[in-house]
Amino acid sequence: MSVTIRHPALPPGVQQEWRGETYHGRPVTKASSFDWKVSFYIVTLGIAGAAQVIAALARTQHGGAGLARRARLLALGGSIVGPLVLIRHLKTPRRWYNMLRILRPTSPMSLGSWLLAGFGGLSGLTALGAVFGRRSRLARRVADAAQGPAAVAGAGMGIYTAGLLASTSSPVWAAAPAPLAAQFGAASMAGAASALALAQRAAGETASARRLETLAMLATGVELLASRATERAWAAKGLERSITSGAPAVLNTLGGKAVGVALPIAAHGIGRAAGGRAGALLPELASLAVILGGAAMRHAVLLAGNDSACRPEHVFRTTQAARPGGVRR
Amino acid sequence: MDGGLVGPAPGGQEAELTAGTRIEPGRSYGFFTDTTLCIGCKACEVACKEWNNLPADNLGLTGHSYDNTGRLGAHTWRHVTFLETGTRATEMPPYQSNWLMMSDVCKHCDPAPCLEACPTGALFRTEFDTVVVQQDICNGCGYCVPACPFGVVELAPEDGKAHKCTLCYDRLKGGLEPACAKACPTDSIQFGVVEELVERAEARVGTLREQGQADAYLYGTPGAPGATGGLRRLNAFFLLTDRPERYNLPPAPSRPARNARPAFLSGLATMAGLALAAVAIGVGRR
Amino acid sequence: MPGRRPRRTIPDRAAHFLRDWSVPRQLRGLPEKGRAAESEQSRSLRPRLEGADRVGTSICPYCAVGCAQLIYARDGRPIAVEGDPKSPINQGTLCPKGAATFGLMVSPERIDRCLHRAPGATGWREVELDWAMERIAQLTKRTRDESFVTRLPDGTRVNHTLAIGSMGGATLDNEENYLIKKLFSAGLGMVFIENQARV
Amino acid sequence: MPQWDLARSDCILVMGSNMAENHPIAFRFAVQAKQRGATIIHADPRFTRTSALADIYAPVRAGSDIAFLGGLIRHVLENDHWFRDYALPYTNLSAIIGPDYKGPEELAGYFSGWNEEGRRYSPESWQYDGVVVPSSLAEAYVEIEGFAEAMQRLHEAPVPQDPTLQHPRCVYQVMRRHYARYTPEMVERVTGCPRDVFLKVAEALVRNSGRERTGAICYAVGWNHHTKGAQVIRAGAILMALLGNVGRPGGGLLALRGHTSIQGSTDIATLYDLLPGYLPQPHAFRPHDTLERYLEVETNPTGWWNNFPDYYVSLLRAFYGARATPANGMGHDLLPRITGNHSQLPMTVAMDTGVIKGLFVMGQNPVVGGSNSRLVQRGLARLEWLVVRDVAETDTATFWRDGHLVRDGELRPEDIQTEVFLMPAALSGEKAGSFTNTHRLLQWHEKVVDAPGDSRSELWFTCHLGRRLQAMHADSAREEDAAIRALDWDYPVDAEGEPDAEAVLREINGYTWPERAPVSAFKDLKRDGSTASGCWIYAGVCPEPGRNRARERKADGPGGPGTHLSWGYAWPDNRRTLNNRASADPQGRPWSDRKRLVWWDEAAGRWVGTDAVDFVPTKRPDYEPDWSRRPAGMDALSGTQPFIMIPDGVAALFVPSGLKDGPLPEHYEPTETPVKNAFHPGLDGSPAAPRWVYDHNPIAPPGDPRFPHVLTTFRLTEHHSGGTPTRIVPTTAELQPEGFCEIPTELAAALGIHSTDWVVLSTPRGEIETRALVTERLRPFAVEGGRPVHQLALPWHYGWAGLATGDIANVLTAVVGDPNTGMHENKALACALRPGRLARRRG
Repeated sequence: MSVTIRHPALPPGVQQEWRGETYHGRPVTKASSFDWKVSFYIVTLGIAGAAQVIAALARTQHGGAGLARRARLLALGGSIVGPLVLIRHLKTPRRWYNMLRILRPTSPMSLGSWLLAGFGGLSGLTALGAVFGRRSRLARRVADAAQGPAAVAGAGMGIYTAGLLASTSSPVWAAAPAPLAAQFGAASMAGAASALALAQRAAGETASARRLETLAMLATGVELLASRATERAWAAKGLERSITSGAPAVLNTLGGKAVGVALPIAAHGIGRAAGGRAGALLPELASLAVILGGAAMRHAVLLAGNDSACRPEHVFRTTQAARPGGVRR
Repeated sequence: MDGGLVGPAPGGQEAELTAGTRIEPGRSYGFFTDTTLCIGCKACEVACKEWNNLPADNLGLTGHSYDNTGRLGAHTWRHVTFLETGTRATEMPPYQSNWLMMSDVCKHCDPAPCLEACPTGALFRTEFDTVVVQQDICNGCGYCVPACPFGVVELAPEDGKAHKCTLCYDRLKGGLEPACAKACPTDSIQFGVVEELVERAEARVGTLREQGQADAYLYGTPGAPGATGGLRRLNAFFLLTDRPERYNLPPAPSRPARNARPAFLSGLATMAGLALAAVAIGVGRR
Repeated sequence: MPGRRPRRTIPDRAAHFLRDWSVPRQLRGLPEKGRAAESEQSRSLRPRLEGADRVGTSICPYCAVGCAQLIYARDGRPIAVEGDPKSPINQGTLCPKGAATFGLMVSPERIDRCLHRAPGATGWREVELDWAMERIAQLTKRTRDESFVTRLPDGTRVNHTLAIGSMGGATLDNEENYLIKKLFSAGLGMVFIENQARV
Repeated sequence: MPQWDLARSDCILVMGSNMAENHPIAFRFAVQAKQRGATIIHADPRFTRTSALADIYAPVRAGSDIAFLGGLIRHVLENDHWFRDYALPYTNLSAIIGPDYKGPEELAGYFSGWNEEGRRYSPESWQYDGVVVPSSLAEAYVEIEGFAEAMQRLHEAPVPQDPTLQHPRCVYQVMRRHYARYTPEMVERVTGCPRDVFLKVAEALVRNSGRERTGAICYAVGWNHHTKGAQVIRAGAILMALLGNVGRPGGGLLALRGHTSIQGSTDIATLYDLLPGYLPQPHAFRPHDTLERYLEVETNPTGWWNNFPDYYVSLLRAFYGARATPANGMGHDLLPRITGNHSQLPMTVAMDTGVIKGLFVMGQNPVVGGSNSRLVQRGLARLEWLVVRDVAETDTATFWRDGHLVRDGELRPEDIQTEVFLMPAALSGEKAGSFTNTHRLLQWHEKVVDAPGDSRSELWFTCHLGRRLQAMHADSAREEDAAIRALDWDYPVDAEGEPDAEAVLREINGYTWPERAPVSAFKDLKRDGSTASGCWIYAGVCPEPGRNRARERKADGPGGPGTHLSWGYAWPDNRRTLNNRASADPQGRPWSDRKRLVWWDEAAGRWVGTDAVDFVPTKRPDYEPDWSRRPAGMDALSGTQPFIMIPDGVAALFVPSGLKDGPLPEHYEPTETPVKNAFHPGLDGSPAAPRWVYDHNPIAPPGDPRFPHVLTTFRLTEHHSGGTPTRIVPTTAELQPEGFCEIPTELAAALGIHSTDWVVLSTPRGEIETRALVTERLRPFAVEGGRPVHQLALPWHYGWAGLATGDIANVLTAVVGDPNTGMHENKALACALRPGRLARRRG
């Protein structure tokens, strides 16, 4: 692959076309230290965030109290477990609180930290409604007042992690910010819907569960479309090796696509056709698959990004011409 | 202190003697690394490590020409690249050629992707317009590492914090030239006020082209390769004579933070759409 | 890297966090990328040269170019070695070896006790300096006494011993070379005296 | 020339040196010269970091330097490019050589005077017509019948010369005949340097010669370390003299030496054949038996060396103080006599053969740095005792534990009966004293901190060892102990017993006897015993009480003049550029405004300028000796003879005395070489080169097919010599962490070798294993009808001690040397290469 520098110009004497040379094959950029803990956080908080959106919808619907309660508890659970795991990923975890030392608008991680703080707090408030709502009017009111903001924050939680990864110099992460965020958001929604579908089934609210399963499948479809766009962008930039080899390939294809998309479609299809005993188990299997598949997809993206950062040819391919955009001070 | 044999005149700054510049808060300081003057001696690497008390990486013999420190990282804040590009030549352009050597360093970008990524404010812009990781703040989140388009920042395993060149922040506070630039035997590394350095560097390119080194160009000054994609300029910039990739530099890096907006917008739209769909499906109804 | 500080208590940390918190400074309008983010350590930072209680001029111990150095010390220990900006030779600069002079002075590989290896021994034994000096003087005398020749059989004066040699000098001071030559040659009659000038 | 003066050069040829790597700060001035428009040339077997900064890189096969330089000399002479106004008066081009001289062009590679039996030359036929000229080196005496009397003719008349240069035996014509063979074609054939590249080098040097321009050569041990090292340097000096560069700003030869005080340890020689100040150590087999006889044969009749007795007697006074009396020849009778070559190479053999039983090693690492390292290690294992003084465990100090003999299973530590002491030493900031740098500049370093623990300076060690030994011999009446008892050894010490280094420097400087008042310069030294001086050339460094000029630290400002006369102290007499009378034309005027340094000021009646004048300050340019009065010393030199240390006052292009291998540089192949000598079929190596061939030092014959490659050794900027002071420092050790061998790509491809692969190199002395570094920076040389000769290159810093380790390159090298200097030949030898590792390696 050869690309010519268009902007800005090199002196005429210098070879104008990049012919794939690297510096002894050494990496240009550095991979992040992000590992499964970060993926776990992305998945967990994605589910928790989308759960608040669903909770908000449920609160507006008659008969949605049970779903809302479960969604609020799920959100609270996620916003407790996720950050605990995330703090373990810090290399100096005892300074976790410095995440709130400053508000840095250019840093998706800083924004995310404040968002998480807000979301966690709001989820705590909405959880008041879930736990004490039946006994305490105050708790109910507080929870309901918090629900709107919690849903907005939740939507943010569901997608900001894609922005976080995209705002780096890892070629794979940075290749397609918009599709990647759509992918992550849809996966968050699919995950939350699936998780709540399982909960609703366990609580015996099968009709609600079915609607959630429908939402999950719709979201999965969106995720599939978005992932096509992302993968096309990778291929267009010559980055596909990071996702078509090694662990990311397995996770993306086997996990993200087979388990995350094909399996649920099949399970729902068979389940709805078969009915009966399978009719109960197969949707549960499908929901589980959606959650796991979404997790696998995001871990695949995470690992592919780390892999890509270590490939000098990826970095050079994606920096032959500057992307348009104004200077920001 | 002993006698009058040492140190600058009272009230003076050593940097005036060694770099011909006074160091004052409020101005922008940086490095102009002129590879045509570089002899690949690695004095910068050693001076940096001795001053900053950095441990050896001990990568062993790499076989990559004379580069055995490999890369910039948590313990290596100056790194000299070596690439043999035409060492069978006999007549050569003036100054360094045919065996490319460049003392790489943190670019102290403006704006700085690592700084823009840092969620704690550990990374900040000093009164000298340099970019520093404050070790009493950093919590090792590691986000600055993939943010950097040049692979400069790294987490140190032993203390769990991000490290990189500080442009000798402590020395600047005391009117001392950064250790690498002070040591550099051939003044390949020049320290000073960025605007003055840029002027000097542009004049140098002109001189070199006149003297027969037609391939000289700047990397990292406004409008040049390296200062691209939202990076206005690199406060540590370079004079090169071959394609940037030969020095392991991306020819047209971009400021990664500008990916956030399209991602957020697209993500939120997706969430909103799915929420609407959920309403349509009737999620929440019993 | 700076040494790890003692572990702090939670109230300590909270107080420190609040003192160093950037958000209020941000709200006051200080730039979020600059002053608002500045930490306590940054505010009090100074170069360690300023902590030196003694500075001396030195000359680089590696090659013969003769670069002038400044050695900064505190409490009797070196804290930094830098090029002397006033030298017309190096003008403050140093090569990679010269820049490592501080590292040489404080090298973890340096020895600070006399080591003695007895004939046939498989390891070192630490010995007192005075013991080593006396033993070396005795051995020197013994070997010299056994081997000294005043005149050759034909009467030619030689005044020498061929049985003791000395190597080294090019890394040493002029004054040291002078005493070595004076003692070994003019005093003891050694002729196998050489340094790195030929190698 | 002072290093900083290089910035004023218009053309710099770096040859026999990898200057940018091994003297980066000196190279700083080459870069400054480049910025002022100079041309930088690097001639070397390897494309190095120096080559990368050069304008022209001339590849030269290792060991062929004289062929290259001889070609340049021929180019300058045949094309009449020499600087006539300079070279005719200031060199011996016009001197007439005696009728018996014949050169190698006539005698199949030999000069006249060859004695096959003794394998040495007699220099009788090399003399000027009718005059025996003593050497200007340490040893004035040469073995010529009636030498002392024959040289007295120098008092009577100028040396015979023909200023028209028509005389067939004048040096000019002799040199033209000699170098006629060194055509560009021959240069290409022998050195492998393409003819056009060679000619570009020649043109650049010629272009930068004359009144307005000067050129310089920077060299290092790449020139010395050959069996003809001294002659390589002579060839460079001849070239510089012909081009009129010597003694002028930005011109001449700069020797880049490798250790911080290697110049000082040559001046104050811890060398077997020299006393301090380049006075010859008395020799048992020369007419040195009495003081009178010694002075008679070693004192040159003319030139500055005529003052020799002042310096020698003053040295004896410094050594023996009150015990130097007329009865013992002022101590001359006490000094040891040398009986042969006692330099490092024969020393290595003398250890192995059991002659040497005890050894002091101070700040040196001969196991790594000595030729034929296995032989060195055998020798160490045969010693009764070994004292190593250094800052860390060196390879030399641990030979009995980690050495090759133990590694290879030849000996166990238990079998080695050497008693070893390893004593911690002090570094420069931990003791006070002076170093003399490569351009003769004495610079003082202060004691800033205490050395750790029991670490002590060599000053302390030597002083206290001397005190103990004097005490042991205090009551001895034996004749053999007279010298140790006579030694003047009363140095003041401080509370920790550390001697006062400045007191020692004051003795080196010299003082009156017995008042001990400092002498201000060597002109004050006397031969009557009324002065003492430990090293006459250093006289003036402590010219008055309380003043130590080595401590002075006042450099010139940007306004100049840039000779920095108040920064340190340059011997002799603070002169920064030697022979600087030559910076003015014969009439005493600067050659040009651009190149002024010293000149004759008629009004003042003296030489003036920006440097201290290296000439008799008041001698007029038009002064001519009055031969009717048998002038001696400086009186016998005219006002246009700037080379005052040479008996006839002019640069000796042709050297009548002082060299053991010929009066003119001639190309010979290294002792071990895959390439036959194209100049002299049947005579490959230098015939006069000494070699110590025996079981433990075998030598391969020239062209030995078992050793088809040229091997050269080199140093890296990241390491220092024997390696100790960089291999023990983490920050330098990691930069070049392991030994390696540079292999040209073509040879590597043929043998299937890739970078970092293990390879084994072998010579008749042994084998080593190391890693490959495959590179295009080494190129095959097509010599002798196109057969490619490959060169391999090994950095020799490594050993087993410290943080950066590797096998010892010097296991491969041989104990063979230069006849003049005794230096080894480690820059060019023959070797074999194979991929893989050594089989014998244990564990």
